[in-house]
Parts: sequence; C-alpha cells; structure tokens
Amino acid sequence: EKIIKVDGSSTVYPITEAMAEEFQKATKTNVTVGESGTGAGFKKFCRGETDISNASRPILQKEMDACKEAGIQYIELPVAFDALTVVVNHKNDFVKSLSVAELNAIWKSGSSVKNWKQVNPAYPDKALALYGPGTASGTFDYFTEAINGKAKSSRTDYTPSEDDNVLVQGVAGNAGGLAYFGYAYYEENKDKLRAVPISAKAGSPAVMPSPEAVKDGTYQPLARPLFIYVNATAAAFKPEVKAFVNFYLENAPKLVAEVKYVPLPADDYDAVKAHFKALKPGTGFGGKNEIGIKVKDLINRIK
Amino acid sequence: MVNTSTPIKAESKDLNFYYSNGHQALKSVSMPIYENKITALIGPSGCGKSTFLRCFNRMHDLYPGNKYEGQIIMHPDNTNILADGVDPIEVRMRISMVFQKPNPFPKTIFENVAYGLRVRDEKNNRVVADKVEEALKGASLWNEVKDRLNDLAFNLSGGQQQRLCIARALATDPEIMLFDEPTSALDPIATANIEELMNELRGKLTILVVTHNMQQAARISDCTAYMYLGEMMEYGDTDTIFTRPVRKETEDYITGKFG
Amino acid sequence: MVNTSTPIKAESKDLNFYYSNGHQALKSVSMPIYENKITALIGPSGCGKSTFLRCFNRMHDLYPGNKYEGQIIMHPDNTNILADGVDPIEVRMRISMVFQKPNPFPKTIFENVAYGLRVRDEKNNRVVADKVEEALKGASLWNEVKDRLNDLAFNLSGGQQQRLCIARALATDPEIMLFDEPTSALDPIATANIEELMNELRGKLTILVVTHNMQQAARISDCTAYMYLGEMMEYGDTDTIFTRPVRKETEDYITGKFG
Amino acid sequence: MLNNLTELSISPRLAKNIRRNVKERVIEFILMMAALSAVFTTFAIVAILLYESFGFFETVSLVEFFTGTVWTPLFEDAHYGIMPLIAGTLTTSFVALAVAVPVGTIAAIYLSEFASHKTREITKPVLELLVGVPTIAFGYFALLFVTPLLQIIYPDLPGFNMLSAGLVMGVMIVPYIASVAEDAMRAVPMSMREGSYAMGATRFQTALRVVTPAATSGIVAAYILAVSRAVGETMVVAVAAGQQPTLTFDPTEGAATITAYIVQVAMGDLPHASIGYQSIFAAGLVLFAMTLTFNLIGHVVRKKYREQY
Amino acid sequence: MAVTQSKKASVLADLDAVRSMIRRHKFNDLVFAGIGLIALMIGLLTLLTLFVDLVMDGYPRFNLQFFSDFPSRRAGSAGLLSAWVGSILVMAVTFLSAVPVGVAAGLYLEEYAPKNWFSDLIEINVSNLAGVPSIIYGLLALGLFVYGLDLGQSILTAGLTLGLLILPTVIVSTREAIRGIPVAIREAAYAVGATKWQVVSDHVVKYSQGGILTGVIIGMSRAIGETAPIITIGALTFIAFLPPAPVTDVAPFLNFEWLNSAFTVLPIQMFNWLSRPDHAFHINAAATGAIIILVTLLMNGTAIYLRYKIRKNIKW
Ligand SMILES: Nc1ncnc2c1ncn2[C@@H]1O[C@H](COP(=O)(O)OP(=O)(O)OP(=O)(O)O)[C@@H](O)[C@H]1O
Ligand SMILES: Nc1ncnc2c1ncn2[C@@H]1O[C@H](COP(=O)(O)OP(=O)(O)OP(=O)(O)O)[C@@H](O)[C@H]1O
Ligand SMILES: [Mg+2]
Ligand SMILES: [Mg+2]
Repeated sequence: EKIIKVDGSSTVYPITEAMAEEFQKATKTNVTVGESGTGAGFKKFCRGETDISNASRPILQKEMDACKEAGIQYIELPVAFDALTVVVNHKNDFVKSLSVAELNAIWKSGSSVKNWKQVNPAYPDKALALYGPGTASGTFDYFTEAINGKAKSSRTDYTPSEDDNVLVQGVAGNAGGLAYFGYAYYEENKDKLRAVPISAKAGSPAVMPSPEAVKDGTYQPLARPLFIYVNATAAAFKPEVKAFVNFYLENAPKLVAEVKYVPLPADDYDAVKAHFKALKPGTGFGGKNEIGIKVKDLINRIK
Repeated sequence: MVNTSTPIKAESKDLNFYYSNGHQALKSVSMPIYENKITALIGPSGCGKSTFLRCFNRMHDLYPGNKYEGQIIMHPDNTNILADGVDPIEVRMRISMVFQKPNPFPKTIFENVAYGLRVRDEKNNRVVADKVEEALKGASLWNEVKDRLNDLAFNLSGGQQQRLCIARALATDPEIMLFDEPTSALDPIATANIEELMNELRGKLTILVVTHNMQQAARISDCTAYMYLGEMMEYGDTDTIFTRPVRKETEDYITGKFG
Repeated sequence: MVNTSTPIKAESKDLNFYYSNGHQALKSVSMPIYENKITALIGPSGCGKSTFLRCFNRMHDLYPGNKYEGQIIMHPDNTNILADGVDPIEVRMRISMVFQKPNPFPKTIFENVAYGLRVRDEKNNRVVADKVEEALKGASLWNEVKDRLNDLAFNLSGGQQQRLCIARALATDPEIMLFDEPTSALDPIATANIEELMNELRGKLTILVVTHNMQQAARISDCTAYMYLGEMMEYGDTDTIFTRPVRKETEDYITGKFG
Repeated sequence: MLNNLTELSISPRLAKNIRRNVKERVIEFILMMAALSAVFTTFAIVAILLYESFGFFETVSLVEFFTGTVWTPLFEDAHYGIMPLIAGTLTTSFVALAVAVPVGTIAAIYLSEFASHKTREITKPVLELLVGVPTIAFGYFALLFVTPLLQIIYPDLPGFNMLSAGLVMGVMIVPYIASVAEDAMRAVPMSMREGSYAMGATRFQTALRVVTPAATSGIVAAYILAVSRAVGETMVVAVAAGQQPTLTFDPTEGAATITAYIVQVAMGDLPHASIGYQSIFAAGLVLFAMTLTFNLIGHVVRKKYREQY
Repeated sequence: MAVTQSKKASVLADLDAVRSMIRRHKFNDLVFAGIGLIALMIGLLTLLTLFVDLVMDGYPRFNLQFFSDFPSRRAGSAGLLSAWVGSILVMAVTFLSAVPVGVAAGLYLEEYAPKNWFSDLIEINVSNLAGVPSIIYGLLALGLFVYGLDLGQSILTAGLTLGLLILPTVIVSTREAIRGIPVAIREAAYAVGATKWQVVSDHVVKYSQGGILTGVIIGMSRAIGETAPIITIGALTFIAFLPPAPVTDVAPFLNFEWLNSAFTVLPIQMFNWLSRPDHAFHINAAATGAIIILVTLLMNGTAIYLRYKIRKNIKW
C-alpha cells in the first residue's frame, strides 16, 4: 500500500492534516501527518524517512548539510502565513501595545525583567509571568530570531510547552501573564486572552495581528511564511506524492483559511505552483532565517 | 467434687449456634459452669467444643452472619450474655480467653500483660505495674521474666508465651477464664507447667477448658462435658464420666473406639 | 503376628533427616517394614512420624535444602531409595501415599483415579477404565460412585474423598502404601469405613500408617513403632507394644501421661 | 490387582527416564529464560540510559550536572544543572505524599479492620480504577478543575503550580498505599486480633494498638513504594505543574519535574543524538536511580513482613 | 495472686462505669469509621467528579458516528475509528507478548527457582520493574525499539513497550494465583509419580488460569490508558486510515504487515485533540477520556467478577 509520510512542524500540522483528510477522501491514498516539530521533521526528512516535511521556518544550514550528505534534494514551498501573536491576560488593560524593543527587553537572553513596571514605568507593579513554546518548535526559532536577533537566543526562565493550549491556560490563569504563539490559538481563545498590537520600531504604529495585516505586510516582524519541503525524488517519481502536493496547492486558499491561518495572495500560489511544476530543488534562504521576506522574491531566488 | 451447694457461675440453656454458612454447630446445648471449678469439654474433632467455648465471650460476633439461639446466663447478676442488648465488649471484659496457639502481641512482655488495662483506660502507671506483676506471678512467669519485662514477647519460648497469654487474661480479674486446647501446641514439659498452673488456679477462678487429650481432662478438671456432633452427650463429675459413663457413645470415645 | 520367616519389604537403616532450617527431625532411625503387613507409627505431635513416612517416597525432595543421611533399602531389589542416583519419581511410582486431609484434584472422579496412569503415559482408554474400576472397587467406593464418575470429586463427602485418594494410590499397583493420619480429618463413620478398608488390604499390600490415635494403631496394625523427639524408641509386635512395652517412655505415652 | 511387582517389571518404568529428564530440563530452561526477561529488561533500561546519555556526560561534567542550579539544555545559553528538576520532583512528590500517606493509611485501616468483606472486595478493585484512568485526564483535571478551586481560597496561586498537581497525584497514589498497607494488615494473623478483642478492645483499639504495630514494616513498604510512584508520575505534572525548571521547594509555585522535562522534550521529538535528545536520557537515568533506590528499599522491607508471619 | 471475691464483685459494681467507658470507646470507633469512609471516598469522589466532568463535556459526541469516523480537522465529524482499532491492535501485541512470558516467568519463580541469589535477583528485578515509571519504558522503547532495532513508531513497538510495562503485573498475579493452590494438591500429584512439568501443566496452570486472567485484565486496563511512553516513542500522528487487516482472504490468511503500520491509540488521540486550538476538539477529547475510563471500568469490573466467581467455585 502507498502511504505518504509527512512530519514536522506542529504549527503547519493543522493545514497539512486538512489537506491529508481531503486528499484521502478524494483519492484513497493514505497520508500520515506527524507533529514532532520543525527540527525533528527535517531530521527525519533528511534521513529519507518522510516524503514531505512541514516547517514553520526555512531549512537551516545544518539541516541542508544533513540532507546533502544523504543525497536528499528538496523543493521549498511556502504554503501560508502565520502571525505570531503576543497575548496577555484579558484582565490586563494597561498594555496598549508593545514594541519590538520592549519585547526584546522582556525576552532577551539573560533578561532580568520580572515585573511589568520594568517594561514600562507607566505599567502597574505586577509580576510578569512568561509562557512560550518549547525549544524544538519553529515558532520559538522564528520569534527569537525576529525579536532577539538570533534564533534560540532567549531567556530561559519561562514556562515552555510544546502544547500551545498549556500556554493559553497559563496566561488565562495569570493576570500578569504574557505569551506568544500561533494566531490560530489566539483566534480560538479570544474570550480568555487579549492580543497585543506590535510596533516594529519605537514610534511606528502598532498593528493588531489579523489576516489582513499579514497579507498587506503591515504586521511586522511577527508575520511569517509557513512551508512544506517536498522530497524532490519523491515528487518526481512517486505519482501519489506529486498528486498530493498539487492537491495541496490547489486547495490551499480555501483550507488554509478554514483552519484559521492566513492564505498567500492568489498570485503567490500561482507562482508556487509553477515552482513545484518545475521541480526546482533548493532553498531561497541560504540556511538562515530572514524576517519579512516576500514570497515572490523568495521563489525568484531559487534557480 | 461438685455438689448441690456449689454455686453456679454461668449456665448455657438450649444453646443453638449457626455459622454464617448455615451450618448448625451447636444443638440445644445446656450445661452449668460451677463457680471456681474447672470444667473440661471433650469430644472428637469438629464436635463443636471450640464453637461452644467461643460463645461465652461472644467471639463469634467478630464474623458476620453467625447466629446464636438460646441463652447463656451469668450469675450472680442473671444477665443473658447472648441477649441482643448486651454489648459483647462488656462480656469480654468479664470473661477472658486463652487460645490454642500462644498469640502474644508484637509488644514487650510488660505491655502484653498490661494490654487489658490499657484497653480499660487505666492511666495510673503504679496500678498497671502492680497488676502486671500480680498477673505474671499468678501465671508462674514472674521469676523467669522479671528482669526482662521490656523484651519483645516473641523472644519467649512457646510455653512461656502461653503463660504470658494466661497472665494477660488474668491481669483484668476476669470472672471466668476460657481455655481452648491451651497445651496442644506445646511440648510435654511446657504442658506439665500449664497443667500445674491450672491446678493452682483451681478454687480461685471459674475455668472452662477444651482439650482433645482425655487424660488431661481427667487430671485437671472437676467436671467434664462430652460433646458429639454439636450435641452435649453427657455431663457430670469428671470421675464419674471417666469411670462410669452413662452413654455408649461416651464410652466409645473414652476408650478410643474413634476420634 | 510377625515372625522371622516374614519377608521384609523395606528397611530404614540409621536414617537421619535434617530440614532445610537445620533442624534434625530424625535421629538414626532403623526399622523393618514387613511385606504385606500393616506397620503403625505412633508418638506425640512433632516427634517426626510424618517426617519419617515422607522419606519413603522422597516427598522431602520437593523442598530444597532438606537432607537425608542413611538408607532405606527396598527389597527384593535391594535399592537404596535415598541414594543420589535414584530418581525420586521412580520411587514414587513404586510407593504411593495417602494424606491426612483428603486432597482430590479439582477434576472428575474418574480423572482423579486415572491420574497415576495418565502420568505413566497410559494411552489405552480400555486399560485406564479397567484400572479405575478395579481401584475404586479396591477402595470400596465403586458402588457409591459408579453412576457419577464424571462428577467433580469435590462433590463427594470427606470420607468418600479419602477413599477416592486411596483408590488413586491403588490404581498404579504400588509396592508400599503410606498413610499419614488418614482418618484424623474424618468423622467416626468414615473413620470406621477406612479402618475396615485397611483391614481388607491387609495381607495384600505393605502398609505404613501414621496415627495419633493409639487405639486405632492397636486395632489395625501388625507392628507398631513408637517415636519420640525424632528417635525410634520402641518397635515390635503391636500386641507386645500395647501390653508389655519395654521402655518407660512408651508406657507413659500409651497410658496418656502426655501427648 | 495389588500383586507386587518383581524386579523385572520395574525396569520398563525406568526406560523413559532419560527422555523424561531431557524434556524436563528443556522446559525448565525455557521457563527460566522467561523469568530472566525481567533481568534483561532492567539491564536493557540501564544500558540504554547509560549509552544514550554517554555523549551528554562527555559535554557536561558530573559536578556541573549535580551542583548546577540552572537547567536549560535546549537553549542557546545552555546550563546543565539538574537540581531544579530534582527540586520540582521532590516537591510535587512531597505534596502528593502529604495527601496519600494519611488518606491511604486510614483507608487501609478502614478496609482491613472496619469494612465488611463485601465492601472490601468491591472497593479495592474500584480504587484500582484510579490507576487505569489515563493520567493525562488527571493532568487536565488538576489544571482546569483543582487549580481554579484552590485559587478561590488562595487567589495569588499561579495557574501552574506544584500544589494542585501534587494533590491530584496524591489522590492517584492513595490506592497504592491503601492496597499494600491493607495487604500487610491482612497478613497479621487473625489470632492476634482475636487476642485483642478477647480482652474487651474495640475495633479502633485493636487496629491502632495491635494490628498497625504488627504491620509496621508492610506499611512502611507501602510508603516507600508510593514515593517511587510519585517520583515517576508524568502526565499530571507535565500538564499542571508548569514546565519551567525553577529551583524552588515552594509548592505554590510552578516548576518542572524530571518526568515533565522528558515528556516535554519527547513531545517535540528532538533529533537523535543531539544534546537535547541525550539530556532526556541523562534525566531519565537520574529518575531511574531514584525510583530504583526506593523500589529496592521497598522490596526488602516488604519481603521482611511477608516472612514475618 | 488473689482473685478475691471482692474484686470480682467490683466489676459488677462498676458496671455503669464500664458501660460508659465502652460507650466512649465505641464512639471513637464510630468517629474513625466515619473518617475512614471519607478517606476511601476521596479517591472515589475524585474519580466520579472527573468522570462526570468528562461526560458532561463530551456527551454531544456519544454516538455511533464518533466510533466509525476517522479523525478530521473538523471537530464535529472527527471520530475515533483509527484510535480504537489502533488500541485494540496494540493491546493484542501487548497481550501476546506479556502473557506467555509473564506466566512462564511466574511459573518458574514459584515452581522451579531454587531459593538462592539467582531467584532473589529475578525477584528483585520483577518488583523493581513494577515500580519503574512508565516514562522510563518510553525511553527504553525509544532507544531500543525505535532506533536500536529500527522498528520505527509502529504498532509492534507500542505493543512491546506496553507489554514490558505490564509484564511485572502478569508475573505477580501469576505467582499469587499459583500460591493459592494448596501444597496438598501438588503433593498429591507428585506422590503418584508425576514429574514437575506434569504437575505444573496438569494442575498448577489449570487451576490458576482464572487468577492469572484477572491480573492480565487489570494490567491491560492500565496499559490502555498509558500516554507518556507512547508519546515518548513519538507516535503523535494524524492517522486517518486503518492498518492492513491481520486476516486476509488468501492463504495463509494471516498478514503481519499491520505490525509495522503507523497507528494512533485512544489516549494519544485524546491528547492530540486536547492540544488543538479549536474548543470543539476539546469536546472530542472529553468524550474520549470518558470512553477510556468506561473501558477500564468495564475491564476492572470483569476482573472483579472473575475473581468473585473463582472464589465461589473453588474451595480447596
Ligand atoms: N467459621 C466456620 N464456618 C462454618 N463452619 C465452621 C466454622 N468453624 C467451624 N465450623 C464447623 O463447626 C463444627 C464445629 O467446629 P469446632 O471448631 O467447634 O470443633 P472442635 O470441637 O473445636 O474441633 P477441634 O478439636 O478440631 O478443634 C465443625 O463441623 C466445623 O467444620
Ligand atoms: N518443613 C519443616 N521445616 C522445619 N522443621 C519442620 C518442618 N516440618 C516439620 N518440622 C519439625 O520437625 C519435627 C517433626 O515434625 P513432623 O511433622 O514429622 O511430626 P509428626 O510426628 O508428624 O507430628 P504431628 O502428629 O503433629 O503430625 C517437628 O519438630 C517439626 O516442628
Ligand atoms: Mg477446636
Ligand atoms: Mg504429622
């Protein structure tokens, strides 16, 4: 029996799961979707254990090397946007917005900020309780890169969890709580949490996370593209994998929105489809994450 | 040895007993227990000797479903100790028991003997110590253990343990003492010691003793009851029972035709 | 009853036995077992009767650490059944045993009796059925159970169960049968039945029987051995032992001075 | 029938001796191998834990591992002091035992000395149900039900705290203590109870003055085995106690335990052979050593009471 | 010692005092019985609260469709099909691996093992394994089965892992069941010349079957709810299909491919749903939790019933 194996980011998981479900219904081809995290996903992908790897950040140099060593080539396909959302307890009414600098002060490695007052003297004297994703997740990597300037560089004295609902519970249960995670979790818990508008630079306008703000590029720097990486050999020689990816890109606009992520603009999907059709292997990033890149530019880089 | 002027301490009247599984272990048993005499119960295994004995301190109440019918009257107060309104604990405070296998508690020698007093909330240490000494002397154990009252009781020999259990029972001044085959788990020397001790208690204490050893019954008791299949077959002076039993069954048993 | 011409079936020679805890339960026990006679073992509780009996079918081998010293010679083949080279299973195939408490298997009556044959890989059902019938007849049980051979053995009464166990032991044609207090768990009627059955086997089978009931020993046995504290105190014709015991200890025991 | 066998008829019986013996030996060997599987399993656990954490201890010195007070193996700024995890483990276990020891002991006494045979026969297996409940359900129960309840009494209590995780864990452990302690009390011979009742003692006096002292070693074994359970419990603490390795013994704070750390990392499925992957085996090794210690002590103590009667 | 008449009389004279003392003692009894009942109830009440909580949250999903549907991104149409099938297959592997080994080990320890350091070693190992946290079994499985033997995250891996987990339970219950058989039965069999294996196979195994089964059921009911070790072997996966069927219509009619299949089980599916952002999934999770509790309840109930029947049927 033919089985398409997908693993990787738990952030991308809901999208791929939706695709897999519909694809199975349409074609009777079995698809398994794991959610072991972007890094673990690439590890398996580069050992040839999976056909497709979900990723909430681009492939890193280490992982490129591992793939190269194993002779695995991959096609990089952006499939959706996510807006990393910073949330506070819904009783917290004093935080109107946070700037990247303030977030950096809170989250940077070795930060000693333990009280809202330390973030901004105007805030009340309230203990700050931090919650965030575990270190294996792409969200962690992206957030630390965007806010602290270096992936995985973060203060360590916060409550990490790979289960985002645990983070939701954490902030919901603590008046001084603050957390960041994918937009979908905020969307579903609006009654318990409040999203904080983010201003990219001190003085620039603060933007609430929303699909529109992501699409028009104003929610910066926490809007990020989500990817799937397809094993190039499988894409070329396994018809079911090829069919699945085509199905994926065809249905993305509808299903991505349905699972509460932000679809790419329509012409971007066309570009991605064309890119996949050409079976062009490689990454547009060169082994480093890059904040705020446009999808078209990205694809054009891969030659 | 017993005559009409000897006061009766207790009396079972038409006593029936049913175990929880429905088995009727005693069938209309009636007999007197004379004050300050030793009464022996004999009979083949399973005839109901232990069952009868354990009615006297309501031991059967510990296990659900057992049922008494009939009466056991205590004198001089004429209480029917099997009556529903009578608290078994009260009965057990008046009637002590010594078991077949010595069963000391995992405590010191002293605390074993003092246990009955502790249970009765006796707080005065002087009183307790006096009673313990008195009881140990009564059980002919004092000289052997007086220097190691704080040793664990388990360290005593089997015969000593049994005498310790007798001391424990004596310490609370019971009105009747029950013995269920008190020597059957002991060696001949310990057996002789216990028999001697019982002889010393004779005349001071009302004793009811179960034994499977007919010669023992003959040696130590004033009266003997022969039971068979839950019934009281014959009761009388020990001498009479052993020399001129009235019933054929008694004679068969005493002469070893069965059992 | 036994004279010099009676052949000896087995013979214990200077038998010492040590339990795994180091306790020496038999001290240099020597005695003959005459062919087709009933030999009784008597003595107070704990004197080593059961221990001695269980040497004959190497039952002690089941528990690690027990140690035999000395010999038990089987005739006519002169095998020392305690020798290291002898397989205990072989010994048990030659010498059967009946226990104190009836211990049927939770199987049908038929399968209980047939078990010894099954163990010997007897596959022929005809042979098995014949042997079972023969054995049940030998144990005087056939008439009572012939219509319900497929009933569970547990549904029999205690006495019937014990006769079933005897049938089980008979079914494999043993050379010697051992009985360890076979009636002490039974009522008088069942006891009488078993005694009668043993009387029937007398002269056909070599039997060694432990009993705590001296009258029983006197009634059923040809020879009697009196044991005390692991030693063979006296051995002889049953009549002699009970009427003119040589040793004071034997007399004390027989007259009930202790035990 | 009953004709005695002669020497001649004996020998055929012995014919099968050798075959019989070989068959017996082979069977015994197979059964022994099965029994040895327990030893193999322990050996495999130790071997895997040692093997996989070997790389870890090449990077991290034992001194740092056991004396460091910061545990952040997965971060850029990595520290490898296991103390915070041990502290979290001990604190949650302590809270759990503070609940389970009194409740379990009382329940055991009740079951063994007060309850009717029927009650006991039904209650014990029903209590065992608590063991069958997926612990993840208990985790969310602690987080979403018990913590809010505690916050009514104690409003400053953070959403993740060791107190509520410990309390729920304590309830889960009650059956272990109740069951083992009750076994020990059952093992006290009835004759000893009868001795006490015959002196006019009540149930409570008998239970307290005779049965409990006689069963001490078994009850202690129950406690020790319960510690081992508490230390090894995973999902409840992972969900409800918070997963932040903080060096604290204050149960009203949140902290990570060893088990919570392992499952948190395992959920993210770290790449094979990375330091993060190795760190869960190192943590596992410590956890195993802790439970092994308690299990062994518990085994010895329990064996002692079993031999006593 | 003087048990004088006056002293005896004093017991009677003090009867009122004695009675009031007894009343006091009995009051203590009552108080303790109350406390004891509460102590028992704490566990049961927690269980009940939890169960009721789950049922209340999950009741919209209690319908047949929930069992016949595959997981889905839409909470309303997501079902347990692959999870319960997976649970059954994993349990089958658990049963087939743990029971023969566990029973054989129990037989060896009770009937064969000499009393020496060797059997002590085994015994200590068994009782230690019974107390090893389940997450450690997960680590063992991760290192040994998943990577060492390269079995991957398959039904086989999960089944073997849980098999190891319940092995001590099976061994212990086997031993207890065997111990319940009186020595007299064994001696009776030996006395007619049975070999050890004949005694064991004709009697010991036969009469302890019920007891062993009881222990196995209790062990399995624990295994069915285990989450941590399965998470550790990395089996958090979207599975919307069934493993290949174990029975086929072509000879040899058996197919072992399912052993290597990816899978999901009930507690993992529950965990998966719990970690979804969409609250509708939490209803599914609650329903699954209630179902797992119900299943363990049924299994334990069966065990209780079996135990009761065995006690009733066999009186040695
Ligand atoms: N707990 C019980 N439940 C049911 N029947 C019992 C119980 N205890 C004893 N019996 C039965 O009651 C009858 C009398 O038993 P009891 O123990 O009183 O005999 P005994 O004369 O003391 O015998 P022994 O000399 O063997 O001690 C016996 O038939 C016995 O089987
Ligand atoms: N398994 C054992 N381990 C150690 N000592 C034992 C064992 N079995 C019996 N003994 C001891 O060996 C001695 C002889 O015991 P045995 O059972 O042979 O006596 P017995 O004469 O059959 O007594 P009874 O009439 O009570 O059956 C006793 O002192 C007993 O305590
Ligand atoms: Mg009795
Ligand atoms: Mg004996």
